[in-house]
Amino acid sequence: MPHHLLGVPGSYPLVEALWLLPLAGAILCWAFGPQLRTLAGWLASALVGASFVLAALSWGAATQTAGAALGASQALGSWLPGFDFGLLLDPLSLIWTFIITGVGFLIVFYSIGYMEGDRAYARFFAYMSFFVFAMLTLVLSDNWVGLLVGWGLVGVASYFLIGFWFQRPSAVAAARKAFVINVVGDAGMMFAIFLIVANVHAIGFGDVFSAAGGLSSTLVFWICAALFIGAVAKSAQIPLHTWLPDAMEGPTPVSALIHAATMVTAGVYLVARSAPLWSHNPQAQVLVGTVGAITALTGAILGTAQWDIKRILAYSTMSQIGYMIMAVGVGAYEGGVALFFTHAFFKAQLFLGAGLVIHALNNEQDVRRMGGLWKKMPFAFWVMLTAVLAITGVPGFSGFFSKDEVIFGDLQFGHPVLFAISALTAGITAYYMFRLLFIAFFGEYRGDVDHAHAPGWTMNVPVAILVAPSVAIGAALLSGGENSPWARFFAAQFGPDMAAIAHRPPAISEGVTSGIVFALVLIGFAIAWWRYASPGAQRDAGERLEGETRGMPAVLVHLFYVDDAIQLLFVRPAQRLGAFFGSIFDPHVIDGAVRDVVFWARWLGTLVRSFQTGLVRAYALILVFGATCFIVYYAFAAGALH
Amino acid sequence: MALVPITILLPLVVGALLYALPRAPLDGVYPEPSRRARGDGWLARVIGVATAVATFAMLVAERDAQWSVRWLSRPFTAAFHFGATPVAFWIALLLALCTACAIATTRVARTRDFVALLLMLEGTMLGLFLARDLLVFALFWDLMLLPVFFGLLNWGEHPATAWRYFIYNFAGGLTLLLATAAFGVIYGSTDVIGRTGAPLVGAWAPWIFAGFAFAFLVKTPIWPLHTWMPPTYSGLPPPMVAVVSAVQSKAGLYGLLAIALPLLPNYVHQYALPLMVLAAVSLIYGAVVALVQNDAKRVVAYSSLSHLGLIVIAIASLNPLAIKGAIVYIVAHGLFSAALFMVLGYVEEREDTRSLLRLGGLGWKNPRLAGALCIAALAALGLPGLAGFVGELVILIGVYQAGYTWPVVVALIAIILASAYLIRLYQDVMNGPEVEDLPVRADLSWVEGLAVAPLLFALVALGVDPAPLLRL
Amino acid sequence: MIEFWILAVILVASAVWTIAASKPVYSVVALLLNFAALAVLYVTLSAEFLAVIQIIVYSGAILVLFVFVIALLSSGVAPFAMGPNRLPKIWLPGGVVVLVSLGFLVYAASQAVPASVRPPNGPVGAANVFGSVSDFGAALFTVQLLPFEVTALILMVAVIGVITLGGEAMRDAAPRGHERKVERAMREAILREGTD
Amino acid sequence: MAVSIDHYVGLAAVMFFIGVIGVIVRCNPLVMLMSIELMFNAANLLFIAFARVWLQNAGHIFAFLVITVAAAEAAIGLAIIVTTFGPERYVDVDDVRALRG
Repeated sequence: MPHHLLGVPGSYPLVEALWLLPLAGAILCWAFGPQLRTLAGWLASALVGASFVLAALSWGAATQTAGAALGASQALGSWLPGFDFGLLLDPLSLIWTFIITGVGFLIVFYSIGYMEGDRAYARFFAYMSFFVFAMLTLVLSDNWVGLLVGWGLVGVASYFLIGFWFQRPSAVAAARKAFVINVVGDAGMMFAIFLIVANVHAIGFGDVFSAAGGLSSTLVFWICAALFIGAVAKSAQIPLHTWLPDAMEGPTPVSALIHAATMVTAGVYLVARSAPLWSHNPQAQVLVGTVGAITALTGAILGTAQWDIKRILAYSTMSQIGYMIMAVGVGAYEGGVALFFTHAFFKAQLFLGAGLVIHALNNEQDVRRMGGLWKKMPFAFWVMLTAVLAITGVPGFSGFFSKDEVIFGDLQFGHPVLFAISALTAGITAYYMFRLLFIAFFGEYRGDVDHAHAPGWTMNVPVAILVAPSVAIGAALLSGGENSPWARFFAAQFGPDMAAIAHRPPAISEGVTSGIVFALVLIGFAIAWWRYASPGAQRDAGERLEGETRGMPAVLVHLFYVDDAIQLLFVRPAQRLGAFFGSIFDPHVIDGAVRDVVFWARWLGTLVRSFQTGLVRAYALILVFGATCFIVYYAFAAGALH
Repeated sequence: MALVPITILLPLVVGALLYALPRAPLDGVYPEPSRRARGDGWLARVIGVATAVATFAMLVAERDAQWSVRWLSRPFTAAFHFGATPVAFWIALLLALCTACAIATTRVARTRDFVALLLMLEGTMLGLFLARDLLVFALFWDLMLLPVFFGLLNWGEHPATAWRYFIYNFAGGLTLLLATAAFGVIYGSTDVIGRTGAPLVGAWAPWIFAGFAFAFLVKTPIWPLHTWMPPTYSGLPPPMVAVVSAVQSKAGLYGLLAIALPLLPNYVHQYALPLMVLAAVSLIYGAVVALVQNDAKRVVAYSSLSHLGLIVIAIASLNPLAIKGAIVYIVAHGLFSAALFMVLGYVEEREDTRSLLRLGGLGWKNPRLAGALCIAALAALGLPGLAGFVGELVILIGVYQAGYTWPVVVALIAIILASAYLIRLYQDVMNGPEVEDLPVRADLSWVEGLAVAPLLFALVALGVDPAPLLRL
Repeated sequence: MIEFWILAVILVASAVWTIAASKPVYSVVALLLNFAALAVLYVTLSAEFLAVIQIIVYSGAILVLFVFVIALLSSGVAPFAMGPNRLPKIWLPGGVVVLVSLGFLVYAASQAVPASVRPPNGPVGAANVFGSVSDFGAALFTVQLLPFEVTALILMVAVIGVITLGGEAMRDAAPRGHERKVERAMREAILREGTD
Repeated sequence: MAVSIDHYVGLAAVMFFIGVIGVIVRCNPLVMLMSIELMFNAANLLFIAFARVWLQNAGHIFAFLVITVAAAEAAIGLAIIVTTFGPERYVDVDDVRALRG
């Protein structure tokens, strides 16, 4: 089998350092936590920052092309023939590396202030650094097993961080749920790997992609489907999304980094990375696109019914990832990755802004107990406002460009229904994001914290830095259609795959779809304004919110009953079965059978025992009888008797 | 060359000496022993660890050596023939390591006798794994039951457990001995382990296979022959259960790999499906039962049932890749189950309970203990990057390659269940609010830390680079 | 010919008397008669050494032992009782078994090919003749040395057995038992609580 | 009619079975022991008769060994009788049932 090179070997050796620096940070913070004290935060951010610098330096190496090879690769070692491990830096992994190390650096830096005074300060940074390392493993790996290793490690890092405050039972339960659901995804990916190895006898992306043309389309569909189970679990897609809102039990920087910017987008990365498989399989595309679109819509609808500021953002994340998954599913890889890229900035900004508010209000997360915060915390207000404008897709802000590209991608690749769903979702997104902004920052303050304590500069500076890209990076990179810097950057990566997808040019242009979407956004904004920010709504805001809480439809309160269904269909039966086996089957059926053997042995013993009378004379008689039998036998055998 | 028998004899002799030497009379009772008794226990532990480390070193030094003395010439030839096969080498290393780690933190009544028993357990099991002769293998098979039997009888929670353990396993030993004798008579020699010879066929061969298989499956154990295991594992003191679950449960699997597979491949092939069905039942059965157990040691016991079922599936698939994976997983399971039992033992010593309903919130006061339990549990649930994952992945790839899809699906479901019960185990012990009525004792001491560290380190090392095991 | 029948009648009669006697001492006397007749029969069969042994060992040692025991047990108030005769209880199965066996035996013997007794290779009492002491001794200490040594072992075991049985009966039981109880209690305490 | 080996066999058989009947019927251990001696002697008679027939002194040796064993057995048996002889002053083997299962 010809080895298809995905990268130029050995052209950027520093990639190993880039990869391992956060691990060093994690080990140092973990081992020397008590000695480092507050230095742990600085150390961890420094090492993640250094990793970011190395990523920036790799720009040239990662985008180089040499024949069929794109980017840089570095061999690491091999378990067995066919099981070769290595690192790969190409445009796709470079984008993710930028976000992981860049946004990661800002958030770790922000945590220095946010986590101040925590009981396990150093441990937090150990986990955060470990997460960055795990996420880098995931995106830098040049094969599916390495990717799965990263996949599992980010899962466990996420588990640790969700359950970071593990004296809270809710955090413990949330962590457990997240972990188990993510293992469901891991199992799906493992199955994909079995399919791949059994048919291709290799695990490397390059080997598999070059062999993909020879595989039957059914097989490719099943590989894609199995991989997608992993993506569904990790990226909180329907129906395995329920862990993500619960994951907000973790500290806010964790929510910003893991459960908004990076880890939950791993599913997007997976589909984009496997583009050569998806591009040749329309069924797989429809599957992924549909799941993504439904998730986007469901997340948005559920987002309108939440009161916890982080849960609103969590459902918004779920919805946005649904967009991305839909985009990479239908084939709009550039668009999906672009939305990931911009979303990482503005969603991190939203979470960190929310973190400023929560931090200031002594861990208050219920928006009903906020209100009028723009006067108290103007900085947080501006941060949140710009981010909301970005996420809702107001023209000029970065979200506008990326979301446009995603929504238009549906039409471009021939999925009008998905287009309709995603346009509608854009309107709902505007409604719930402005709802959040209006309830929390407008009107009068409804809480009981007298003076909010101001965050230090270590928290404000990273947030301020994030504002710039979330406002401007879309315009800078994504404007210009086919010739945008973004499109040129990814031309070599996705060009052949996107060209392989059969599609007709859409009937309407991108400008028209932008107009439609923007109109829906305005409608969403208007409803939010009317319900929460108009002078009439402001007057009796407290009662109105209570009324809304009471009048919430049960189906939204119970989050479409997904949790209950999982509980009823899987968790309970497994527990019942375990209890039955453990306390009925084992002791009664299996041991019962053994006891039966014992019973019969004892019965036989009692029977034989009755011969053992203790009467010597009886024994003598039996002896004589036995001897006689022998004599008779030998007499017959000798032929003496006939 | 001469070191091979010494490797086996050393722990036996040191153990016997420790047992036979005169001891202090009744002065002081655990947990407040007298100074003299404490000193006696310390000395025994130091000697025990030194002995186990010495066997480890001898194993490494004499990796390929063999040693043989003629035994029987009629009705078949047999020899006291010892020498590690490649698989046995790793299991023996695991055994020496686990024994050293277990002895280091032994804290029971009459420490010296217990250390002596552990050393004899090591010696008999080394004899088993280094045996190149089937008859010697069968001999040590029965011998290795005795230390555990006496351990259960004297230190266990209930004598009935000891008898249950002994009768089940001795029944296996009996069929093993009968099968060995029949094998020897038909084959002409029992000096066959690790040799390439013609496989055994003929009218008696299926019965011989059945005898071997029964012994191996009871020992492993496989559903429905497993009911001796949960009480044994929960009843034994932690140091011994660590060794038993880590290594003794591998005797059956090693038998399947080193005896049944090379000598009776036709029958393994013929009975692959029933074997696989039983193993798959064990896999799911152990997992769902572990899900609802409230005794921490029972959770791990049932998880062992589940995990070892996976190895049997691998062997029954007869796929070379799956068998490579099985070897990795044998070692990995040894490491993580030993670590789990040892750490749970530390927890029980500290809190006087191992009920998941009573424990909780230990993580704040005992971060190192929590870390150790966490790594062990993560390895057990197959976290990528740790050795358990490598074993699972390679096994399942091989099984799938061999054309079996349903066992793979069953195994994946069991992996999901494993994550659920092991995370529950960890969280119920370490996480949650701190429990009022649990005594607060010191975190992992340096001896305890040093005792589990090698196991955890090996898990990480083999998880990153399992090549030495995969290339056997 | 004639001596055989005379001896046979004496043998059977004395044997029946032995098992049917009403007092143990009568049994012993009947048995003595039986052994003496047997010794004579041995002489007719050229086994003179064994005839002598029969008289010395059986009559002289074993039967004296019996008499001694009877005397020992009969000393004191009441004479040594014979005990019940339980023939009526088991006569049916016992009788059937014995008669059937005997019938088979006699029948089988009558069916066998008759072989007459050959004359000896020398006069009774001469040296090195079959059955003489020298002939017997040569065989006993050469070819049959190992069985001879084994009998020594058996006698040794018998001596030890008798000493054990006698010792047990003669020992004063009460204080010894108390000592044992204390010892066992101490051992159990050590087992239960340990020294470490 | 000359004396043949069959006569000795028959005589030995009769003696032996008288001994057997004695063991089974009598409850006095002393008489039982004596019956056993009868059986020994019946066997000895056979050994010696056959030795005479074949002119092989191995039969004599065997008879000699049997006498030795009989002596040992009598010694042990009598010792047992002495130790089990209770205060009721007569011995019935049916009362000694320590071997009952």
